[in-house]
Amino acid sequence: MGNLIVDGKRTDGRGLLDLRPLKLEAGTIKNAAGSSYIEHGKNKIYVAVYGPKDSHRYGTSMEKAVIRCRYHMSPFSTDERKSPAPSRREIEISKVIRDALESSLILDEFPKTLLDIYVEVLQSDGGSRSASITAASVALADAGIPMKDLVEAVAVGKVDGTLVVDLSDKEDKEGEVDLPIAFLLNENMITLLQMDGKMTVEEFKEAVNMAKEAAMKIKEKQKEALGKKYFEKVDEK
Amino acid sequence: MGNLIVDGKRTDGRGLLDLRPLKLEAGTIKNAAGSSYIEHGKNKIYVAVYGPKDSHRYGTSMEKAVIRCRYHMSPFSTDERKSPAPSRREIEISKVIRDALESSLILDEFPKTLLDIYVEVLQSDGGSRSASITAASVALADAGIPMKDLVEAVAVGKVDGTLVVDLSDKEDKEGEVDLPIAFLLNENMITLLQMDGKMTVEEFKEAVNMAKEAAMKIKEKQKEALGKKYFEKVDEK
Amino acid sequence: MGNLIVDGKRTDGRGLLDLRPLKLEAGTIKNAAGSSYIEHGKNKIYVAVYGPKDSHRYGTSMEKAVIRCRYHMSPFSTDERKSPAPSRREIEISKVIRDALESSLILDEFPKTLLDIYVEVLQSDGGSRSASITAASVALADAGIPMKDLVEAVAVGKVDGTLVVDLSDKEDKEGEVDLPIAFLLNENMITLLQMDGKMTVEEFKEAVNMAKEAAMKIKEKQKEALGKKYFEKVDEK
Amino acid sequence: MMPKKGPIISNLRKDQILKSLSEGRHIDGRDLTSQRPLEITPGIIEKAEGSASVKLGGTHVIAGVKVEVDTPFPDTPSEGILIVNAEVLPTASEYQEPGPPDEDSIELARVVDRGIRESKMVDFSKLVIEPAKQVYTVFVDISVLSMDGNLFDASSYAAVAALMTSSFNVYRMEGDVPVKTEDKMAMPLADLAVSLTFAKIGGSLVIDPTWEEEGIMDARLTAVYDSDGRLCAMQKGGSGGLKIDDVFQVVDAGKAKYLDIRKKIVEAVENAKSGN
Amino acid sequence: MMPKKGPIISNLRKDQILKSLSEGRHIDGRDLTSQRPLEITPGIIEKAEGSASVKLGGTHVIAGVKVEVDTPFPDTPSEGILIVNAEVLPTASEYQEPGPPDEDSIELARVVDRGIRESKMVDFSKLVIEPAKQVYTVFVDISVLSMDGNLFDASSYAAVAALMTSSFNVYRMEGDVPVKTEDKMAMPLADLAVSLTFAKIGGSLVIDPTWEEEGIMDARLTAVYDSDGRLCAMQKGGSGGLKIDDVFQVVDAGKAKYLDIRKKIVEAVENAKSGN
Amino acid sequence: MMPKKGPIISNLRKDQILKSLSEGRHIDGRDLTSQRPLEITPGIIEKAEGSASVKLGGTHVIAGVKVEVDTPFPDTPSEGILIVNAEVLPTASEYQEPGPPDEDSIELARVVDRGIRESKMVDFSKLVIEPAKQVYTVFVDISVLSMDGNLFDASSYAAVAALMTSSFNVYRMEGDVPVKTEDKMAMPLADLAVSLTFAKIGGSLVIDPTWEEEGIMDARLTAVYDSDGRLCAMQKGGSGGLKIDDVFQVVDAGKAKYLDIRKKIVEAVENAKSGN
Repeated sequence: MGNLIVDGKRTDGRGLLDLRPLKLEAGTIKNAAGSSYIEHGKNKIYVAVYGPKDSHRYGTSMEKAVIRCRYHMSPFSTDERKSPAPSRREIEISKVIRDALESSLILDEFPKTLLDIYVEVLQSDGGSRSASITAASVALADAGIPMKDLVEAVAVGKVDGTLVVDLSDKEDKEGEVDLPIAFLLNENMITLLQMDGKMTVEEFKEAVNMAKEAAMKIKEKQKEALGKKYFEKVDEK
Repeated sequence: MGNLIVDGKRTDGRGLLDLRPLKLEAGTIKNAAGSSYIEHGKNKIYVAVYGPKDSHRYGTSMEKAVIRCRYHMSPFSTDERKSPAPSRREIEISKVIRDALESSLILDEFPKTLLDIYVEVLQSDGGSRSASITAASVALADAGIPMKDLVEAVAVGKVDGTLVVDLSDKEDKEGEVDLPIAFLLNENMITLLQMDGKMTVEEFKEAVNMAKEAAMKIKEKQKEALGKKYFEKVDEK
Repeated sequence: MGNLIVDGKRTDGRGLLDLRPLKLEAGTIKNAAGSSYIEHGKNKIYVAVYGPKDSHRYGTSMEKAVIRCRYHMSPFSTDERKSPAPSRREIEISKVIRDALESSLILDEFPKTLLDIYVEVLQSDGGSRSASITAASVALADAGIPMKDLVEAVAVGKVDGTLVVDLSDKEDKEGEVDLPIAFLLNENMITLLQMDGKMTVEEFKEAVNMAKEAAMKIKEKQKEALGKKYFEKVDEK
Repeated sequence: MMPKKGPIISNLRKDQILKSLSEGRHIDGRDLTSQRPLEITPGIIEKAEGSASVKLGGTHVIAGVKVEVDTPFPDTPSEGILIVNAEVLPTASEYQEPGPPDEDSIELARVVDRGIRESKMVDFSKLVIEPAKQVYTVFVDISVLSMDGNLFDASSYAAVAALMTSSFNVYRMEGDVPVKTEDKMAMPLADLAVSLTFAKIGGSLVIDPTWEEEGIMDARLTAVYDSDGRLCAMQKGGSGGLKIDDVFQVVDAGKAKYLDIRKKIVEAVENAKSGN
Repeated sequence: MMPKKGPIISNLRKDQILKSLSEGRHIDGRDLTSQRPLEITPGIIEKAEGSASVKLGGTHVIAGVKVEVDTPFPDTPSEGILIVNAEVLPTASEYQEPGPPDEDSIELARVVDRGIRESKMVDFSKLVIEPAKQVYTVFVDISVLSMDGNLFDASSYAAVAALMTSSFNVYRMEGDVPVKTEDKMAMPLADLAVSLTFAKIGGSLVIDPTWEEEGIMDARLTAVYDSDGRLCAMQKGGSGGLKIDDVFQVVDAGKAKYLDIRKKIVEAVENAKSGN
Repeated sequence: MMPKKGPIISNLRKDQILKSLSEGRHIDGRDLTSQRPLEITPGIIEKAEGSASVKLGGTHVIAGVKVEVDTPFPDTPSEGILIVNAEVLPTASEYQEPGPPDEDSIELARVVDRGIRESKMVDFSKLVIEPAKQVYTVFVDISVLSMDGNLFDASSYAAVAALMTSSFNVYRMEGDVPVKTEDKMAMPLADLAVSLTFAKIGGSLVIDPTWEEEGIMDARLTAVYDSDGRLCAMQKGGSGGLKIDDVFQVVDAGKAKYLDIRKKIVEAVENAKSGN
């Protein structure tokens, strides 16, 4: 402990509550029903949404669209080359991303269908699951899936004993706590919550509130990306 | 050869025809249609039966229930940790267990259904396939599958040149012959028979007869286990 | 470069345009709809054709039979033992063989069916994909699948700077170019073409013409094999 | 990729469960803050270096510990290795197909792993034979025999109790080769992780959900506490969300409860040890 | 897990087969104790260290032997290694899907393996380059090209004949590294395993069942004999049972028959060797 | 094994495409010998040793290069190793299922590999740390993000541009162990492979087919040229055949065109390098 925060500044110069640079685009993949691209820190992630499409497969429901989600990292996305086969980490993250998004969507209009969300991490940095959720929600909106609200996610953490927002890779690895959270803000809901590392119950509550503030900022970026796509389309006419 | 039998006693103190301690229970798994638990020597094995359930899967039959069987060892069940993926040995044993049980059952009442038998070896010792068959037959009875008779199995073997009943792990590994056999006693039928090691045709016949005697003892344990479950249920009322 | 061709003769004594010994048989596998066996150089390859058979599987077509093809090498077929699991090379060759054969066949009489072509290489030598195509076409004819013409394949190559026909294993490995080609001769069509190694456009054209001459010779062997089977069948009556 | 099919709860049954919860009772009669009967039996697998059977209501889980030696990871040359695997066996329910671990089994293993790892329960620095050369690898394998909800807590208790009763053969380096000795060492432990799982069902927040309750819950939240009551791992599950206030209520309720469970684990372990 | 689909035998055909058997004849005209024509051709795969083609009626099997060097198993430092694999190829019948070995292929490989291993046919003590360091690993791979019943015997004969005609390059240790020499050694053999398979169909006990007969049989019993007529491996197959008396009849019938087959194998091997 | 399902082109659309081609235009308005807009952006993945994004019309491909050290293959002790993998991601189209590489992805990887390898573009003799002991292994991984036809050319350009902008840490042997240094070396290159793909559709031979065009083509032919305009790899695809004259026409047309593409690749690489 000791050198990740100096004079209230983090190793990349950010203040405790600052987000890393975040760039979001909607409509990035030709064949997809909806798609997006996010750069958040060094994360570079594409998301494509396909469906809802009719399916007679085992596992569909008479009551709603069933969501499938794959979070996948390209072999060159990490410092050491990653095997292209899905790791246990990728399988778990695919599941929690699906769980983080489902409650934002209104799926009962689409019984007996499948809705596929494909996340491809071309380059990974701290907070890749959070960035994936933020981007996937934009891709779902781009696909016109009815939703209650956008979902945005960010990792809060504890570094040198201090709570900070939007962990970098270095902070994630050398810090004490990593706490990724996703919000459905207009319902005051948490749709993803994981935690690694030790903190008191009081610290935890403070961290959640910090994450919520950050999520509000991210939501603006989501709206911008969707607005820009709509605006440009009008422009093209 | 030489030190597995001393003064007519085996390394664990048993006589040539003695079974190892054997404990059997029926009705051990909540969700299963039928279930059982066996301790035989150091073997500790659970069996669950599910079905018969309707299925449109490829492989079902218009004439009878089709049986599927999985024999599986938990990773901690052996001296060296076992990979959880099914080995070729486990796949072969799954097949011979299925073949050992099928002829005891009356399956033509259940066309187009599947009957699943799942065997989990929590701890393995000599004769784990035999103990699995003995337990699985109890689980099938517990599930109410119509049957001609219970099936019981035991390994006979040759150790220090002498035929003995119910091989221990040490006798299996250091002895000359391992001969697991399953019986459908009221039809005088053999439903499993495998052999490794050298013996004359005459020794083989003697060994089969010894196994049959042992099977009769095991059948009593099976009946006890089923009776106890029934009795306790009545008791609970 | 330098010792693969001496005085116009190749290491196995052949001239530049000579084929290796080639033996073909039709009707070699009991259960198959059509089958064949080829020895070409040291290649020893069996082909079995099953179907067309009705199928409701995903992937069938309302317009024609769908072909499936597997090219597989037995573990003992190579100098070093080959793992029995399909390699990426075998998967690619399965695909190009399928593509090489399909255009010779008239498949629109068989909608919603599958036609399976199984190639087993018991011993491999240079040109095993070409020999497989030559043999598979005979097996398809033996199965009575309607066809425009037989397909035959051969590898031409460049060795010591010279173009030669029907590369041996040694020439394939030590030479400069390997160019396997399959022909549908009566349509003047090429149905397989792959190339490894460097040659000019002019050399390439000359090589194609040399391959065509060789294919004509191979076609005679195919006809002989089919004729012989027919003749022997008549003979048996 | 895709959520697994589970039991279908009829609307009638669903209404019964919700009504019971709204009256402050689980459908099995417990009050909302009580766990089902918990039975922890360490030491049942003699061939394992440590083991425990845990029954939590109708859920039955076995954990086994095996210790092997291996080269350490390059970035942690002076630490032993922990590998947690879980398999929901096809014995557990009719919805469980045999095969490689599905996403539920993988999530289960990873959450149990994080609870153990992040609580710093295992002292990895004492699992070293020779730094950068050979360390102990601790495998914790979890076999779920019977499924009746709340696998996370049952599996966590089984893993923790198995580790607490583990001992294994010491290895000594002879040149570059690790050689097994007859000496035994106990698993080096520094803390104790206690997992507590809550579910949000209808308007109620309840502890230790049954499988039926999980079938109709909005969401689930698992919180793992160290011996000082600090949070050391969390995992939200289920396709619904949780109000922020619900989350805060869970972490408070867990903190009020964890010492009870901790005591049950410690007692079971001590009984097993004194029984030896 | 689940039995594989095979050909459906019509009731008419079934009746024909049973009637023929009850009159003392297989449906192909053989008497009940006669094998189908057996053709054993060793040496057909020049790239293999040993090989054999076996045709038994319409069943056609190829076995190939490859020899590699590897470290021995820790518990048998002074023994070579034998690995038997089998693949029922999709060429063999329309019911055989391509893919990794199914339970039938695995059982086939393991029964052939046990016959060879338990007869002590291969002298593993002579397959050692340096004890505890490097030994020979003998791979026997079996490719079933065509299926017409009784794969166990056909595959066993092919494996045995391939081993009997195998020879391979000797390795010598140079320091810790095994180096291939130009010297050849023959596979060290000490016995000869002969497999015989019987089927119980209706009331009849018959040798060498065809695929059609296997489709309607109650059960199958394979017995493997060493050179002295002792049993060294057995495997019962099929979903039915066998009366104890039937089993005794099989082992007696096999003992009366095995020398005939042994002779055919030995002759084929000697012809192949003298042909070289 | 079996061809993959792709988009169904309606008869109306098919007629439109064919009519357009017969009038000398792709359906997107290009003339028959013009590629779609090509955008090559090297260096987009900072964590990779080299990378490039390639957009060719609606097709979007990323290639990344990673360099590791490993023992060389026994038959090439003084050469580094090249491994090319490709995955058509499920993002690319609704017909692409997630899972291990299918035959299309495998063919794609192998054709890109052959173009690079056979053009002798990478100088493997300079990828050696110590002969017979340690060499560099160059992984080229291709992720197809978006599918609109002609994956072979797009993937090849991406792989080539990624290699041309690659540099990596030098390793030095310390005893038997390769140790990473801070020194960097550029990928050693000796040539440049340019891939060109043509399709035969109806009676027309066209360059750079779109996905729709591939859906109705008879066959495809990819030819790869080295810097001197020699052919160094070819691959015919598709279930139809090509007249011999068509094949000759393709290799001539490719030779007339390859320098244009080569120039675009070189410019993109130089821009990226000067941008650093």
